[in-house]
Amino acid sequence: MIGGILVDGGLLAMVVVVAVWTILVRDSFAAVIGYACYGLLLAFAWVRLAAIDAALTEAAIGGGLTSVLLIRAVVRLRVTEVSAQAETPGRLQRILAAVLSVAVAVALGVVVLGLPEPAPSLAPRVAEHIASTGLGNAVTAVLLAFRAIDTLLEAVVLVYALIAVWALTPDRFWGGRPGPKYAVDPNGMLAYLARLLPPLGIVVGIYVFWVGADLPGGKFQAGTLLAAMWLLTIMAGVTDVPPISRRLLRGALVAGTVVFLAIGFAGVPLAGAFLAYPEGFAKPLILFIEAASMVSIAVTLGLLVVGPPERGDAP
Amino acid sequence: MLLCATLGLPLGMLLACLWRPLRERMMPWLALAPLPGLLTAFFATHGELLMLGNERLPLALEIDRAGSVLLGVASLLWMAGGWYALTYLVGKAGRGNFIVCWLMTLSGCLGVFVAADMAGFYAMLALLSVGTTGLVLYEGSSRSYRAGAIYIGMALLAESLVLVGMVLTVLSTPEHSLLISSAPAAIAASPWRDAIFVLLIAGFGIKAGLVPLHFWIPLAHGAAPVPASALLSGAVVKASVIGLIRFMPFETAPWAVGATVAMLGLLGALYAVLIGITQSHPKTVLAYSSVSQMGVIVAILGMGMAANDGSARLIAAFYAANHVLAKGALFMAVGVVAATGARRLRPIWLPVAVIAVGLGGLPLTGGALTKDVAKTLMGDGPAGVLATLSAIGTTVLMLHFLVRLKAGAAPDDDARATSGLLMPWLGISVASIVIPWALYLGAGGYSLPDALAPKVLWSALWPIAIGVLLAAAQIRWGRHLPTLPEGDVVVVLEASARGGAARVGAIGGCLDALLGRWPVAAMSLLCLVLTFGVMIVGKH
Amino acid sequence: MSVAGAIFPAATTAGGFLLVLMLVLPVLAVLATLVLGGRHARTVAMLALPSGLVLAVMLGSELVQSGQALVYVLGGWAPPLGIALRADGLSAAMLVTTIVILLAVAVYGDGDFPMSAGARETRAPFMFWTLLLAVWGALNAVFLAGDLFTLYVALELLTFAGVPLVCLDGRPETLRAALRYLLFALFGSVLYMLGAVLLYGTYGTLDIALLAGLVRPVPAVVAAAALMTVGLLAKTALFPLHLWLPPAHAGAPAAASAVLSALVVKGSFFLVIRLWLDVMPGIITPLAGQLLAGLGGAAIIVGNVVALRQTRLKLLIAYSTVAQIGYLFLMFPLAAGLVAMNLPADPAVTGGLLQAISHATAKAAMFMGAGLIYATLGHDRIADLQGVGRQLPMTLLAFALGGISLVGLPPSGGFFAKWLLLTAALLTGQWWWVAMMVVGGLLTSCYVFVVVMRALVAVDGEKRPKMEIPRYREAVVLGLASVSFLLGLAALLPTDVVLIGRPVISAVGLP
Amino acid sequence: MNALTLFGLCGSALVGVGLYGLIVNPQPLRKILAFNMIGSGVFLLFGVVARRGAALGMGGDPVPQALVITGIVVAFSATALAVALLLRLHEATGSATLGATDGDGAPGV
Repeated sequence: MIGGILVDGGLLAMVVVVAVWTILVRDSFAAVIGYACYGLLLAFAWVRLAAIDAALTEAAIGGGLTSVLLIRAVVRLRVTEVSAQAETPGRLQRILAAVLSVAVAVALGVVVLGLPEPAPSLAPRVAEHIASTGLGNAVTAVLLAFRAIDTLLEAVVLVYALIAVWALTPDRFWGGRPGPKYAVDPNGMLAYLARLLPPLGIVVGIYVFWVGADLPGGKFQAGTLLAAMWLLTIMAGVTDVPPISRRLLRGALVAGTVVFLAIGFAGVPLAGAFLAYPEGFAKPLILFIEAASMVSIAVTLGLLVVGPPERGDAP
Repeated sequence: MLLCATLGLPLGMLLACLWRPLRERMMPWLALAPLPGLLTAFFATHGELLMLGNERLPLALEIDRAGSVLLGVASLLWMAGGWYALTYLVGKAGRGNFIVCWLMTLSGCLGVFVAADMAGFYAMLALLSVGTTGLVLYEGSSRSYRAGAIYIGMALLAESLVLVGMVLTVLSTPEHSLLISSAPAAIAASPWRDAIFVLLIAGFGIKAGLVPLHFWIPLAHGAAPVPASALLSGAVVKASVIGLIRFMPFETAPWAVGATVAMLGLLGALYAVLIGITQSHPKTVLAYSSVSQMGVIVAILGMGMAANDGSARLIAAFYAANHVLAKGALFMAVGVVAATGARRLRPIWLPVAVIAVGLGGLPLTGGALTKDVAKTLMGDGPAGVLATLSAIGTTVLMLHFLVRLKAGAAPDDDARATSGLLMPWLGISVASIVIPWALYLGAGGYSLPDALAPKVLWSALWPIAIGVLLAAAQIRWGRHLPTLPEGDVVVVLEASARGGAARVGAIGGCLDALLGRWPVAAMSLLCLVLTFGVMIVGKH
Repeated sequence: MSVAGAIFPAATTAGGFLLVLMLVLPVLAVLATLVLGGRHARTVAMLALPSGLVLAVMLGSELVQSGQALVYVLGGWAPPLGIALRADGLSAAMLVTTIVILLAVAVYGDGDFPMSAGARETRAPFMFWTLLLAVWGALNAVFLAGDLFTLYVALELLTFAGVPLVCLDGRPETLRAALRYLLFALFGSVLYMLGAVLLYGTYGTLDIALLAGLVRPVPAVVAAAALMTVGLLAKTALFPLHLWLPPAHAGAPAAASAVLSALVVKGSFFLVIRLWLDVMPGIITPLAGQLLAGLGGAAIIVGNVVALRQTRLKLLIAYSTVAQIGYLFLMFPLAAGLVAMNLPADPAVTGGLLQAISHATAKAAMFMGAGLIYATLGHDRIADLQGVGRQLPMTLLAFALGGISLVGLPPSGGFFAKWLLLTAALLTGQWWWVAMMVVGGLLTSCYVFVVVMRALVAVDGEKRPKMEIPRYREAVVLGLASVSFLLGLAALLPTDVVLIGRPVISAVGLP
Repeated sequence: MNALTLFGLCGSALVGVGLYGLIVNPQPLRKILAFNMIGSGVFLLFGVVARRGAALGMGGDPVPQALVITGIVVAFSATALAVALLLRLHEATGSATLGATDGDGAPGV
């Protein structure tokens, strides 16, 4: 027990220290690297909270993809660093900001410590109803059955975000390919990895997705993994991003949501409600939705990372 | 039916104006738009409520005696004005705008006389203000721009006060009734009685041009084209009179309220005369005379409240009706004279003089009749003295007007006003002499000997005589009078308002720029979080 | 104190499926534009929006007939485990308003973002149509969701649809405005999320109706209320958190500005209503209500004063939005005051909602009108608007009618909103808000007057317009302004229809 | 003092640290980073809430865990959009700041 607390305490202290350093360090590149470490540490924290699903997501998306995104950006923004730093607020403002932030954090800490005992929980209700979904992983059951509308809207969020990113395309590149063309030494390390890892990644991804029904894992984690593999091949120059005007690409983007909606509507006559699953068919239908969503999520996440088109549609 | 048409015809014509071809052909018909109003005044049954809305919003129309007196004369003036405008505006640009604003003002003006619910009444008041603004702005000069801006500002301020007063009134009625007929009793018994008095009297007072909130009248009535200023000074300002007549609880009002209102009105009436004789433009002189006359009308209402005498309603309406016609005729005369050469002026000048001095109470004119009737309320106390003083002042002012009018004759000595200007003017002039008599004898229930009693004649005559003497003195030595700017106090107010506005604007701009900075905005956000948190915790 | 839990039926009601359709239709339309490609985006929108209007009207009439809120329990899983969609009078009114304004913007935008059949997909038109549908989908989710977390997702949808609208034409300064907007909105949403976490930690549910029956003033709930409220205020751009609004709304293309100013800020405002009137009426103190309305009052003064200083028409309209947002928040202390006096909160709630709707319609019309003026003159400098009255009479009339609604003259929606709010303020003795409304109306009239006057000044000779404006575009602007101008007459409809809002609006949780 | 207390305090601290960064760091990229940090702090608190609700053999209340997953994805989408916007701004103007006082962006069509 004491040991556990010590481990947790050490871990969390590191998290906070890295966080403070990340915010305070002058150089933005260092800050981004700090953030990547922070994400990784945080994933461990999630493991310690016995939330493996969240840990996987945090590691894959919060730590992984976000860091890739930020690193790409910070490299491009290097040239603006000096002029931007000149706008740092004066000492008085910094002190005031610190006082306010500390006040909010302290108040929050007090409030969190005062949360009621025994804690309210929906775990019993989930346990009561999970059997009817045929799933073993309670988190998946919540995401795909009990609160399916959240998950549906979340898929829509990804689509919206991608549309918004694409809206930033310079007019002349509309319909073109996102991101720069990566030309990497075909015999280099990255290209080697890009050929070696993806098959492995895809297998792991599909595994994560498959077990997600019963064990920690699922479409987000798997989709992120696939997206990462895809990005790897892109950055290594092994594959190129398709032009955003391609019909197949757009089809892949919406496939998950469309399948989700279709099964949702099928539930109206078959199971009596939108987003309800017919008795006994819940698990296969959920797996089907997850499979379609996984593809869409992988494509969307990947495209979100590479950003709006920056060149024409010529390969 | 007639009630509906009173409002429906002008509004319908207004709607028709949305279509350009109809709008261009609307001008000749303007004179007919008030016809249903006139018929209503004569034939509609008093006190019959015509409901148009539902329980939540009981839009209703009704006409009472005071209302029908004012509606009748206003309709008459609107008809004459429409006719007059037809000729006056020949060849001038922007007639479409004029027609639209004319119809808006007309609808609003007649509407306030027949509206029986507060929402409708307020809507008509607002329509009237917006239309009037358009009429004031019609000439498009910087003078009219300034006048229009000040007018709409004051009008909206007045309406806001009236609105708040009306909401309080509604809340004071047992079933939150919107009907105006339930207002007086509700106000008298309201827990917010004093607030309602202040709000409604201030609001309607602004609309009536009560000194010191009168300054917009000389500006607006001076800037509008002649037919419009005739209507504004004659008919439109009477909206405030009907407002006070309908809302004020004459029978139960406290003495102090009535006395204050009366004193304000009478002192204002004298003040306006004093400023008016320093003015040179005949329309501005007339506008100041309107301020003065409106002061007297408000004073009549005030005395009625002080004496808890409900007959003040009709007396004020009678006084106002005379003013509607007389002032309309005088304003139109300004346009007629401006189109007439000095040599042909005499036949026109004479009736003008009669009507002008009639306002001061020349025996046998409407002015004398109204003053005679008003005397029953004014009494012989301070109010009576002030009223007599104001009659003397009005005589002086009107004689000053006649002098200024002559100076405004057409440069061409042989010019002759067209019949399109002459006829409506003549019609209203005749009406302004005949109708007061008809009302006095018919509706008022007085008899001819009442009016012709030597005592009455004498009491009307001596103030006029003094006025003539004073006017002669003014003509002799009047050059030493200072020339005051149009709108007198407005100059001071404008300067301080400008300074204040600049300062407030600068502060607002700085504040906005400060909050536009990210750290400031973000920190104010956190401050708000903490403040809200503390405030909510604070109580529990 | 609140009885919302009892008012909202716990199971799916008749007509509940309409809620699902309202939620899903725009989403499907967005997906369809994405797949079918730019050339069909306009077609999809022109099919989806009118059907949306039909659905919204059906939903409204269903609501009137049943006289109670519509509920759909998704997947058959009742809250707290599952999620329910709910529509009361507030939702229905906002759903209808949204679709009407979007239809008008669609017709108007057709001129700015034409799509010729067979041509290659181009960015701006494709994005315009897609984002229009996207905003619709997000707003519908905001109006229908019955769960605070679902509402968080819906709010993010709204932000993601709104941000690209700001920089639709890709000019650098609009990119900067969009970034400011996005970052500040994210700041707001993370605070909202934090509040939701605390609520869940206290009660184990985020369902609005269930929470309404549970909330007590314990520290966590108080903190949640403060965090969520301020987070939403940041997204609504209530003074002093309005830094992002003027550049964003003034910089966007006119059709986008109309959507942003009329609708997008109303999404988060709607959630403030939900939170204060449905979820937490029992713990909000009078002082907090006064503070919220105090911010609104400051917004009215500062927004209007700064609007008067603007030299560009679109910035003036944007600052007017800052001020008008302030008006919306006056309803909270008034509603609280009425409840404290054991009176129905109807006047305050209806007044606030009417204010929101009439501002939405008026402001959309004004922004679109400003767009037409810009297109005709090639600029929108207020000092040089002479001749607009001659060239664009319908547009100027629309601007004036919209202005009249903002000022609050009868028979506009703004007038009746003001009447109701004044009633509430006077009944509860909060005369300072009466003064605020009066002063605000006068300030508003100043800039409306200045613009209309300037535009009415005739110019010598015929100015050549930079671009001929098709009549239908002027007509749609005028139509929308007329809706706002005549909205007050809604009170004249036969009783049963008038009561559309009444029972449902009074059923929003205030006893 | 138990472990969950530490997690709760850590989450609160992360929110505070992130808030400070969001206010003070002038570079938009750092603001985006700070936003993510606040977000992760909030999620961590949600994790605490989930863990407190452990029951019936479940390591935690699965509902908040699911919400955290959704939240992380939404936060990522927001980050991606913000970064794309920032890069586009940089490309178009050469600068990458929010501008201290340029509240008056020139209005568009």
